[in-house]
Formats: sequence, C-alpha cells, structure tokens
Amino acid sequence: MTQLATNISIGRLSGYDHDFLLRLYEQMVQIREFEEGVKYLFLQGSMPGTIHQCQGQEATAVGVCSALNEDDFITSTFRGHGHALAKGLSMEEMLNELYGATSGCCKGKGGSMHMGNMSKGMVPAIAIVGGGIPLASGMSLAFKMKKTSQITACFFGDGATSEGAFHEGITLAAIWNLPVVFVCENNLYGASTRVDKVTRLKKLSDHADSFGIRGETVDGNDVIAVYEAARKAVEESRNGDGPVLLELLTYRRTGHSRRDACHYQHTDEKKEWFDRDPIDLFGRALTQLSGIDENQLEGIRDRITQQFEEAVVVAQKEPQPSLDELTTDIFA
Amino acid sequence: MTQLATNISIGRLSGYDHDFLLRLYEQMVQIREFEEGVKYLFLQGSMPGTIHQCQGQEATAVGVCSALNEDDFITSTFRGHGHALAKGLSMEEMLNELYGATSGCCKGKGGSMHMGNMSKGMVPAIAIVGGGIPLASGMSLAFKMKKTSQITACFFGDGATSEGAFHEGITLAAIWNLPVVFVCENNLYGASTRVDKVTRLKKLSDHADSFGIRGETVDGNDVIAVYEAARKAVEESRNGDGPVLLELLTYRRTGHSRRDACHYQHTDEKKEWFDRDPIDLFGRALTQLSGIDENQLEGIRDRITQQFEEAVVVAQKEPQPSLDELTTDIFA
Amino acid sequence: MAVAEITKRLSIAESLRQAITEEMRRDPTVFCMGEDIGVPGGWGGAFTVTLGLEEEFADRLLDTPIAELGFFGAGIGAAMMGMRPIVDVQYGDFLFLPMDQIVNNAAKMRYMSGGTVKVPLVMRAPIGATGRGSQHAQSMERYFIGVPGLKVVAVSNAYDAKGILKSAVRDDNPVLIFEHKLLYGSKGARAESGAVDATSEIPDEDYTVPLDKAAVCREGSQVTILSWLLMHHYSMSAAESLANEGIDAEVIDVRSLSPFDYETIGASVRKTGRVVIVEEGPKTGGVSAELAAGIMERFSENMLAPVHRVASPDVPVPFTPVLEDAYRPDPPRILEAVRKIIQH
Amino acid sequence: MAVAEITKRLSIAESLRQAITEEMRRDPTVFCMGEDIGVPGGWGGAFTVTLGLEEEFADRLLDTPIAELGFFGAGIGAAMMGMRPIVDVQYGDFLFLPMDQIVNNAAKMRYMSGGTVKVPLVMRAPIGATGRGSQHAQSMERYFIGVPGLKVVAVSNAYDAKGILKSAVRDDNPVLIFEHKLLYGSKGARAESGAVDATSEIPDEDYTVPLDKAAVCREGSQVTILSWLLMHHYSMSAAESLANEGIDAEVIDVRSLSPFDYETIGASVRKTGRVVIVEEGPKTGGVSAELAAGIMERFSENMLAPVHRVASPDVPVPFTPVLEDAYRPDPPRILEAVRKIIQH
Ligand SMILES: Cc1ncc(C[n+]2csc(CCOP(=O)(O)OP(=O)(O)O)c2C)c(N)n1
Ligand SMILES: Cc1ncc(C[n+]2csc(CCOP(=O)(O)OP(=O)(O)O)c2C)c(N)n1
Ligand SMILES: [Mg+2]
Ligand SMILES: [Mg+2]
Repeated sequence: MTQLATNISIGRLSGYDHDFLLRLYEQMVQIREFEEGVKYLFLQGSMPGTIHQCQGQEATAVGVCSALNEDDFITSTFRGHGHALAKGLSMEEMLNELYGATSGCCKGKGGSMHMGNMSKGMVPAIAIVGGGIPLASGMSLAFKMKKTSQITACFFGDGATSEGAFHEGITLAAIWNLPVVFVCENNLYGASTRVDKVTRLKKLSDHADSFGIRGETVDGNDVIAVYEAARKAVEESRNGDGPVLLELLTYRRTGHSRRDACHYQHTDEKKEWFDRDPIDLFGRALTQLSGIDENQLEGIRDRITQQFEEAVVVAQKEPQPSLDELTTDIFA
Repeated sequence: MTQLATNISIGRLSGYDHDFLLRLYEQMVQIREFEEGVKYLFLQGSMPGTIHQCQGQEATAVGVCSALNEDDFITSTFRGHGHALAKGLSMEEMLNELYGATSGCCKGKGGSMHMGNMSKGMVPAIAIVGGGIPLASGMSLAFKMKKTSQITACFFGDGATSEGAFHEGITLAAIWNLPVVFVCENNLYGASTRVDKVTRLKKLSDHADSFGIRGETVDGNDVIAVYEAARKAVEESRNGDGPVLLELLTYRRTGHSRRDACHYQHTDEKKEWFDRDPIDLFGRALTQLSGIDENQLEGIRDRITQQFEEAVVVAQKEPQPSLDELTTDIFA
Repeated sequence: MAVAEITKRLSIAESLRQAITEEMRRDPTVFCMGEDIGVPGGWGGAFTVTLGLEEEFADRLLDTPIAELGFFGAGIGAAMMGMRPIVDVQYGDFLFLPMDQIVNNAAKMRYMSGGTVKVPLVMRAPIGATGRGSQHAQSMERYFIGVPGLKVVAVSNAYDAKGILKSAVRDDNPVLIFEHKLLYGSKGARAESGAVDATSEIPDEDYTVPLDKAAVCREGSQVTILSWLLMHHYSMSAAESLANEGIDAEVIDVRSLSPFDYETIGASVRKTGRVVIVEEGPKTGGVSAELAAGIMERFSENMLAPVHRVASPDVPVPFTPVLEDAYRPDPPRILEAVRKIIQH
Repeated sequence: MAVAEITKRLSIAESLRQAITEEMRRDPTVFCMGEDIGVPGGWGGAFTVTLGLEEEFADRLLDTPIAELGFFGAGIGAAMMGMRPIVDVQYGDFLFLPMDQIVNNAAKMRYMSGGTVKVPLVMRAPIGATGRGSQHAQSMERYFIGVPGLKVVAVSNAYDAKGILKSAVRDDNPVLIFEHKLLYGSKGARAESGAVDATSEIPDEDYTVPLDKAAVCREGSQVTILSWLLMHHYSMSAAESLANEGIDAEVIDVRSLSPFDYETIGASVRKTGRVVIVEEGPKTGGVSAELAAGIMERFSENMLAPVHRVASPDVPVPFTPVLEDAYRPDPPRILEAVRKIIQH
C-alpha cells in the first residue's frame, strides 16, 4: 500500500529553494480560496450554472503543473478549476467566465466545466468523463510529429478509468510512445460511487500493466510527493520513455457538484482525510523551515483573499455578450 | 512464453474416451470443410455477400464449445462460422443463410456476419469489433440474476482488445463476478495489422490484470489444450469464481475476408503455423491411439464432405424471401 | 381519470420512481442499471428518479462504473436472455457513447435474427439546456428518430411519465425515453433553477399510456402547435396568451417521437390547416424536420400555410445565461410564429 | 476544365489517394490515421484509398489499433495542436463509436472555447448497402447533419472527391466526408460487386472544390432531382430515361450535406417548382427530411407540388440480396416518383 503522509518531514523539503516551496503553497491556497469563494457565491445565488470543485485536491493540480513547462499542455475535466489555476490561468479570467462575461477565458461560452486558455497551455476542459484522454494522446502525437519538446499532462478521475476512452486513449499513447503523463486523481469517489464498488483493483495504477507502461501510485495530498513523481514522469515522457500513468490518492472535501451533501462518504473516512488536508500538511512543514513562519503564510492567504474579492467585484460587472454572439465562433 | 505444440503426445489424450475425441476431430473437420467449401462457392461467384473465415482456427471454436453445456450461450463475431458450427448450428441452416434463403438461421436477413440460433445457444453474431463483449456480460448478468447455472463464452479477436467495449464489458463482468469466459482468439492479426504493432503486451491475457481477474494464454491450435483450459475457466465462471480471460494463440490460414491474399503475412510465419495446423496435429495424435486409424478419420471427412455438398445443392434452391418480408421482423 | 379514483399529485421524478417500483414488484425480471442510481446516501441517479429504491430492491439497482457503452450493451444482453433492464445516462449528451450498442445492436437485433430475438430494454435520458455548458445540454431526440427497431418517446408530465415508463417496461422492444431536466421536479440538492411545474394527479390504480400516441392537450381550431417536453409547456402557455388575442390554438404533445402518431396529428392538421412545431435544439436536422416533411407529404391538400418550425439556432449550447436563454425557444417566439402563420 | 489541361481518368479511390498524396507533400502537418491504412502488403484501408502511400510517407500513415473513439479523439487533439489529421473508419456504421468525440468535442470545441481553438480535422467514412448485412451497410449522413460546428460533404465522382478532400484538408474546421462503397472503383481483392462507374478526368493542376456548393449535373426545367452518392448516379440515369419520355429533369448533386447550398438548390426549385429527393437509407429522419422541410420553408411560393422523398423503407439493411435490392432506391422508383410529381 502506498504510504499516506500524516506529516511532511522537513528533510524532504531540503534541496528546494524557499521561493519554489512558497509558490507551491501559494498556488494551493489560491485554489482553495477560489473554490471556497466560488462555492459561497454559487450557494448565495449570485453565480449561474453548476459547479464541480476540488477542495482537498489542491496538491494534485499544483504538484503536477509545477513539474510542467509553460508551453506544456494539460487537459482537464468538469472538475477543472484547480488545474486551470495551477497551469496559470488567472482567477480573473476564470471568475469572468463563471459569471458568463465576454472577458471570461472562453468568452462566457464555456463555463465552469470547460475552462481553458490555449496561450497558457490548457485546452478547454472536457466534461465527458474520460473524453479528454484520447485528446491528450493526440496532442502529444502532434508534439512528437512536430518534434517540439512539449508534453501533455492529462487529468482525470478514478471514475474515468472504466470508460472506453481511457483504454483506447492510453493504448495509443503506449504503442506510439507519446510524451504524455496520465494523471488519475483518485479521490475515492466517482460522483457518489465509491471506487471499490466499480473495480477489483486495489491500485488504479495497475491499469498500467495492460498498456505495458509504467504506473505509480502516490500520496496525492503530499504536494512534494506529487511534484517529485510528476517530475520523474514528465522527464520520462519528454525523453520518449513514456507514457506514464500516475495515480494520486486524494479526497474531495466538498460535494460532487452543487449542493451535494456527501451523505455517502463515511464519517471516519472523511475525518481521516480531513486530518490530512494537503494545505495544512504542507503549511505545517513549511513553518518548520527556518526562514518561513506562519505570518508569511498568512500574508499569502490574505493577499489571495483580497485578490479574489476584488476580482469578484469586477466579474459581477463585466459586460455580458450581446445576442449577436450567440451565433459567432461556430466555424473558424 | 506459452509452449506451442508441434505434436500432441498421446499421453495427453488418455483419460478421454474415443467418442469424445472423435467428436472433437469431426467438429474441426466440419468447420474446415464448411469454410473451404464456402470459399470455393464464394470465389466461384455463386454465393452472395462477403465472408470472413476461420480456416486454421478450428481448435479454438471446438475446444471452447466442447466445454460448454447445451444451454450455455456464446457470442461471436464477423468471423463466426466456426463458433456457430461448434455450438451446434447445422451446416444446412448456415448455408441457407449464406444463400439468403428464408430457411436460413436468420431467415436470410442476417448473413455471414450475423449467424446465430437462440435455441442452440448462440445469439446473432456481432460484426462490430468488440461489440459482443458487453452483450456477453449482460447475458451472464441475466443468468446470475435468474440463478440459472448457465454461462456465456464470448469470442473475439486480438484486434478487439483495444476497443473500449472490451474494457467496459469485462469491467462489468469482473466487478459483478459474472459467469462468463472471455475468449480472445489471437491469430496475430487484426485484419492486416500485426498484433505487435498495436499493443506493447507480449501476452494479451495480461489484460486480465487490469480487471483483477485470471488470465491464461494457451496454444489455440492444440484442441486438447484449449478444451482443458476452457473447461477450467467454464467451471470457475459457473461457480462464481470468474470471469476468466483466455487467450488462444492461433493463426488464420486464409484471407481476412473475401479475396485477401495476405501479402502482409510473412512467409516463415505462415509456414511455421501451417506446420502446426490444428486438424493435422490432432489427427496425427489420434491415429497413434490404438483403436483409431486413418481410415476412420477419412470416413469422417468423407461423410462431412458429402453432407456439405448435399446441403449446398439444397441451399441453392431454397426459397428466397418475398418482398413483403423486407418490412417484417422490425418490432416484436 | 374517473373522479372517484384516489389520486396524489406527483412530480415526474416521483412518478417515474413509482412506475419503477411498481414494475419491479410486479415482475422480478425488471431491474435498473446506471451510475449512482442506488448508492445509500446518494442521489438516486442524476435527478433523484431512483432515490431510495435500493432499500426495497437491493439486488436490482445496479450501480455501474462510468461505462455507458458497457452497461447499455450489458442491458441488451440481459434483455435478450429474458430480463427487462432499465438503463439510463445521467445526461442525454452521453448517449453518443453507447450509441453503437443502441443502433447497431439493440435496434437491429430482431431484424438481423430474422425475428427470433427480443430486446425488451428501456433506456432513459434527460435532456435540456440548463446552465451547464455545451456538453450537458443538447437535445438528443433527433439522433434517435427513424432508427428502425427503436421506439422513442418523450414525457412532459408526471401522469404520462408513469404510464409511458410502464408501457416501455412491458414492451418487447427497445424503447428510449427522453425526459427534461427542467420538468423532473427534483428536490433538495438536485433542484433545478428555471424548473417548470410538470406534476400530475396520479391515480392509485395501475395504468399505462401507449408508446405510439400523441396527446391533444388543448383543443383549438386555427392552428396546431406540435411540441414535446419543455417546449410543450411553453406552447401551452403561449396558447393561453394567443387565446387572449383571439387566436384559437390546438396544442399537441407529440410524445411518440418515433414512430409519430400521424392519426392524431393528422386529425388536427385537417382541422386547422396550419402547423407550428416547437423544438429545443438546433433547427437544422431536428425532429421537426421529419415532422414537417411528413406532415406536408401526408396532408398537403389540407395545409393553408407551410409548416413553421420554431427551434434553436444552429449553435452548440452556450454557457452564459444570457445566450442560453436566447438559444432556448420561449413563449414569445412561439407567439410570434403563430401570429405570422395565422396571417399567412 | 479547360481542354488544354492534361487530364487522366481516375476512380474515386485513386483521386482521393492523389489528393492525400499532394496535400501531404504540400503540408507536413497533414497525416493519416486509421486501421490498416499503411501496412506494407496490406490494402491501403478498407477500400484501397491509401494503398502504397506508406512508401513515401512512412511517418505519416499511422496504423491504429481498432479503437475508433480513441483515434478520432487523438485526431482532435492533434488538430488542436496544429496538425491536420485525416482519420477514417472502415465502414460508416462504426461512426457511432467515435460519435461522442465528433459531436461533443470536435464540433463544439471552437464554440465552447469562445473562438480560440481550431480543429482542422478531416474524417472519412464509406457508406452504402453492399451485401454485408446490417452492421456494414447503413447510411450515416443523417446522424451528422445539423451538428453545429461540423461540415459534412458527400463525394459522388472522382473529380469532386479529389477537390473536396483538398478543401477539407485546408479547412480549419472539422469536416466529415461521406464516400460510397459502390463508387470507389476499388480494384483487385477489394472490388465491389454492383459497383458503378464514378471515374472522372482529373486535371494535372492543383484544384479544389468548395465544401458548401451543390452541383447542377444535368439542367432541366420540369423537376429538380436532389441526391448524392450512389443515388445521384441513379438519378442521372433516371433522368436519361425521363428525357425519352419527354420529361426534362434537372439533377443536382447535393454534395454539401451540412450546411446545404440553398442558393443552388433554390435557383433550381424556383425554375422547376417540383422536387424529388432520393436517399439511400430509411425515409424517416433522413437527410431528405431536412432538405424537404428547408425547401418548403424557403420556396413554398414557387412550389407546384409537395416535395417528394424517395428513400428506403424504415428497416435495418437486410443481408439477402433480394431484399437488399428492394431496400435500395433504384432508377425505376425514381422514375415513378417523378412521373407522379409531374402529374401533380
Ligand atoms: C461520460 C460521462 N458519464 C457520466 C458523467 C456524469 N458524471 C460527471 S462527473 C462523474 C463522476 C466522475 O468521477 P471521477 O472520474 O472519479 O471524477 P471526480 O468527480 O471524482 O473528480 C459522473 C458520473 C459524465 N460527465 N460523463
Ligand atoms: C468497430 C469496428 N472497427 C473496424 C471493423 C473492421 N474490421 C472487421 S474485422 C477487423 C479486424 C479484427 O481483428 P481481430 O479482432 O483480431 O479479429 P480477426 O479478424 O483476427 O478474427 C476489422 C478492423 C469492425 N468490424 N468494427
Ligand atoms: Mg473521483
Ligand atoms: Mg485477429
């Protein structure tokens, strides 16, 4: 069984410079603040649509995306806010999108489930479970054919592993040795269905065996563990020794979507994972480093809260599309 | 690597009664005669449609179906003549079908790719690669829910293992412990594409790992090996210890379809497999048993040839459907 | 419904749930397969239709992996072996994934077996643009009409929903039922903003509603408005406004999308001579295309004006509410179309 | 074509092959992905279109596993990253497998990205009932028309095939090309019984044929016959017979199935006032439904008779030749329909 950290020992942080570590922290905090803020706005009724959020899973997005270059790409899912922020989309363009404004990253036409920004290395997220996996292989095929050194990191959930798209998409990447890292965020649930109800596998990374590729299961709430596993996988993929299937063990601290109260999650299980909150885990370790203290972290959090709040005020007033725009952007 | 027999030692045949062994032989011969006869009729131009044949693969169909009960079911593919004969469909009802006659097993509406007969335990074959796999799981689900002791043997090719249907269909059978045996006939090619071009696996039975089920690779040209592996898998499945994935290594002695000349098959490879023809292998072993001689085998072959020829004469004169029948059999 | 019957007002989600419960009690071969349909503490499917049913039917509410091609195919297999499965997708948009199984296997199986196989499979799918962006929104009916061997129906109120689901379960053929997210009346965490009341009084007795009959929901003499699901409700409300303007519209809930009930539709068209079809979804290639063509072929001598189609523009469903609202036909657009056709 | 140009008579399979070759030479981002398309000693795809191309383009003819959802999806991904993939299915019937990728991803991507993404993907699919039974036979065009963001074309002769494939490759949008098994002119082991000559003189120069234009292939004044693929050839032959009867038919190869070219079609309808549409595939819900409805909406004041649709009955494709022949519309049925509409 993969060791799940209840503590990140500071020994594991040596060798990283503080700026880098603080950036990881900041990105995780940014995701949490964004998601909590959005949840409030949504429940309050000011934000339209539906939402799928990733509180509790911040370390997966941040750990993986930190191992990518700017011109690398990611694919994401209906639960994509964290991935987007970690890949460099701004809270502003995302809030504007959520409010359906023309200044949103998809001009308001995409919405929460289709966040993306090509110039930042994120194609619009695919909300069909597993649907982004073949896409990711094709993107990496393009990189390989064009002989760029880019790679794709492809995010999906535990639930996606039973889709045909998972099987077919990874098969292509495997036989053509494509530069792609498949990132399975196993948060134990696909919607309300616990993962052990829908697979006999104890480790989802064992799926790698049927593609003849390397698989690895990692503690997805330990951002350093994720980063290190991702860096290795990214390197292998970039060198043509991939693809790799990473399984990141994590937990969703919030509903599957909208107002879901998660009655299907067991109390003990919740508690166990809440005690292993990725931001707390990492924050605690950081403050044990000489030169970083709680004040600094609080400063980061405050800064982000303020930025978010300002962005909301703006987003709520951003111009909505005119009716003409209903029929634009169909054909290139 | 799985041992591929160049010889079946008679020691392996002891313990089986001669009638049983001769029936295996007869069924294989029947398939071969049927396929060769049909090929001739097709090339001669008297038979309509297109054909996908299984010369060289007789031991897989016969070995597996001999391990089934009469009320067990099979699903099959575009290459289904052998499976059909082995499951008990008559040459007559199949020839009539191939000639498009109303007396065909599907009244002429199905054709070569959709042979089936419910009363003999074969649903119409599915010509969409992999498409029969989810069906088989569902059939076995019905058996389990109805608490019958039936099982399904689901035939498909090496090529089907990359389809989403393979992954999704077997996933269901695995998590619900369904009484089904998945039979992958690995004849080294999917159409003209060699299997090693489209998978990194050395053994397709390794796919079993990603479902958490048992997989086994067997010499598919050794009818006794197939029978024994199938019997074991059938028993496990029937007992609720399945499903099982069997990979049967075999080779297609004829074109993928119609007039395909198989220029993509290497000469050495062809020769190696032709030397391991399943009927020859088994026939040679049989004649070494005391009490069975070549004359007896020849008698079997002659009888079948004659039956086939008579059936062709009849089939060519069987009544064709009237035009009214174009619009019947749509709804039950 | 006779007045004496004991009735109860139910939403579509509730009446579907009742239908499933009653059919499962009546016939042990009926079972459900789908994602998140029977998880204790869960939602009863995406829109609460099977909520709580796992308590009574633990063995017949099968929560599947996310594998639509797989479990629709399994539904076909089980149906061929004598079970009567009810399978569903959480959003209609996902029907493309099992579409091969639906069209190539379920619908063709009887024909290609020469009439020897039966596939008594019920499929359910919610459709409708509801603030979720373009992959959880499109109208899917168009892709399944005219598929030989497949019956397609759409349920616009709770009474029909219950009766049609029962008919579908008892039918020996594959039946695809479309439902609309804004009509379910789902409650609690699964409530929908913009929902429309589609509740009905449900009699206590067992009843069925045929799969091949349209319903005249409002009689009128000057124009026939054809629609289904949400658009039927909008059409009814448009008809009220039209009445105030002195225009007498007949409103038909088409219900049977494949095959169509040309008897009921024809009787109306012969009477009014004018037809407006209202459809959610891009105009080009919609269900209305076949309806319009079919009506003009059959009843051209009765027509006083060409059939008029009110539908969405030819675009994917946009997320932003201002555009989504413009995408969805609404009562004002229906009014406008009717006024125009009346003047024709 | 100017007389001076050097031309050569090619089949559709050959002209498609030529188009692919020339486009791959012209643009290094063009590549092909499909099953059995580039295996040395193989067939060049199911109908010889890519035969031998692996010799010149070893790295750009990717033989895939049998995984249509996967490699169509991969095509989309590659297209988004600046490549111009050409993907194909061996039989159109298999398009249901990648349909989620085609409709939910390829077609919607530009819209849902707010116009920031391009998907220059070409998809090819052979259709037609050709003695193979019901899962290798159906007409698939109907399922893809009116999908916003997707262009759909059908090629009936070698000249168009080449020019349209080139346009599709150069287009920045997903384009789905339908081809007909009986029109390829595939040779050798892949020849088809019942094949119809669809060869053309192909000029030596680079040329394209637009994706959005119908072609008037025979001018006439009394009736407009609309069709595509095999039915277009049958319509041309029917028109010859009609001429002998003194009926002057205009025959249009619709070609652009989505969107339609109402300019060309409209000009003809305004002239003739009578329209017969001929389609292979079940009548209900076919492409003809939209064409008929669209024509009647746009040109009703010019119509002398309701649009008449000639199509297959609403059944899966039967295997037995006697029924398959009855399934497929043929020149006699076209003649009959035209005679009837002329008398209207
Ligand atoms: C093809 C498809 N089927 C079903 C759904 C509905 N759905 C959305 S999210 C979800 C669960 C996904 O689980 P998982 O992949 O584990 O991701 P997570 O929600 O845990 O992030 C389901 C069933 C969908 N969007 N697409
Ligand atoms: C979904 C689908 N894709 C493609 C085809 C075309 N096709 C028919 S048989 C075949 C090869 C199948 O290979 P395999 O599964 O190994 O079976 P074999 O032909 O060797 O028996 C292909 C590609 C098909 N029938 N269905
Ligand atoms: Mg999950
Ligand atoms: Mg094979």
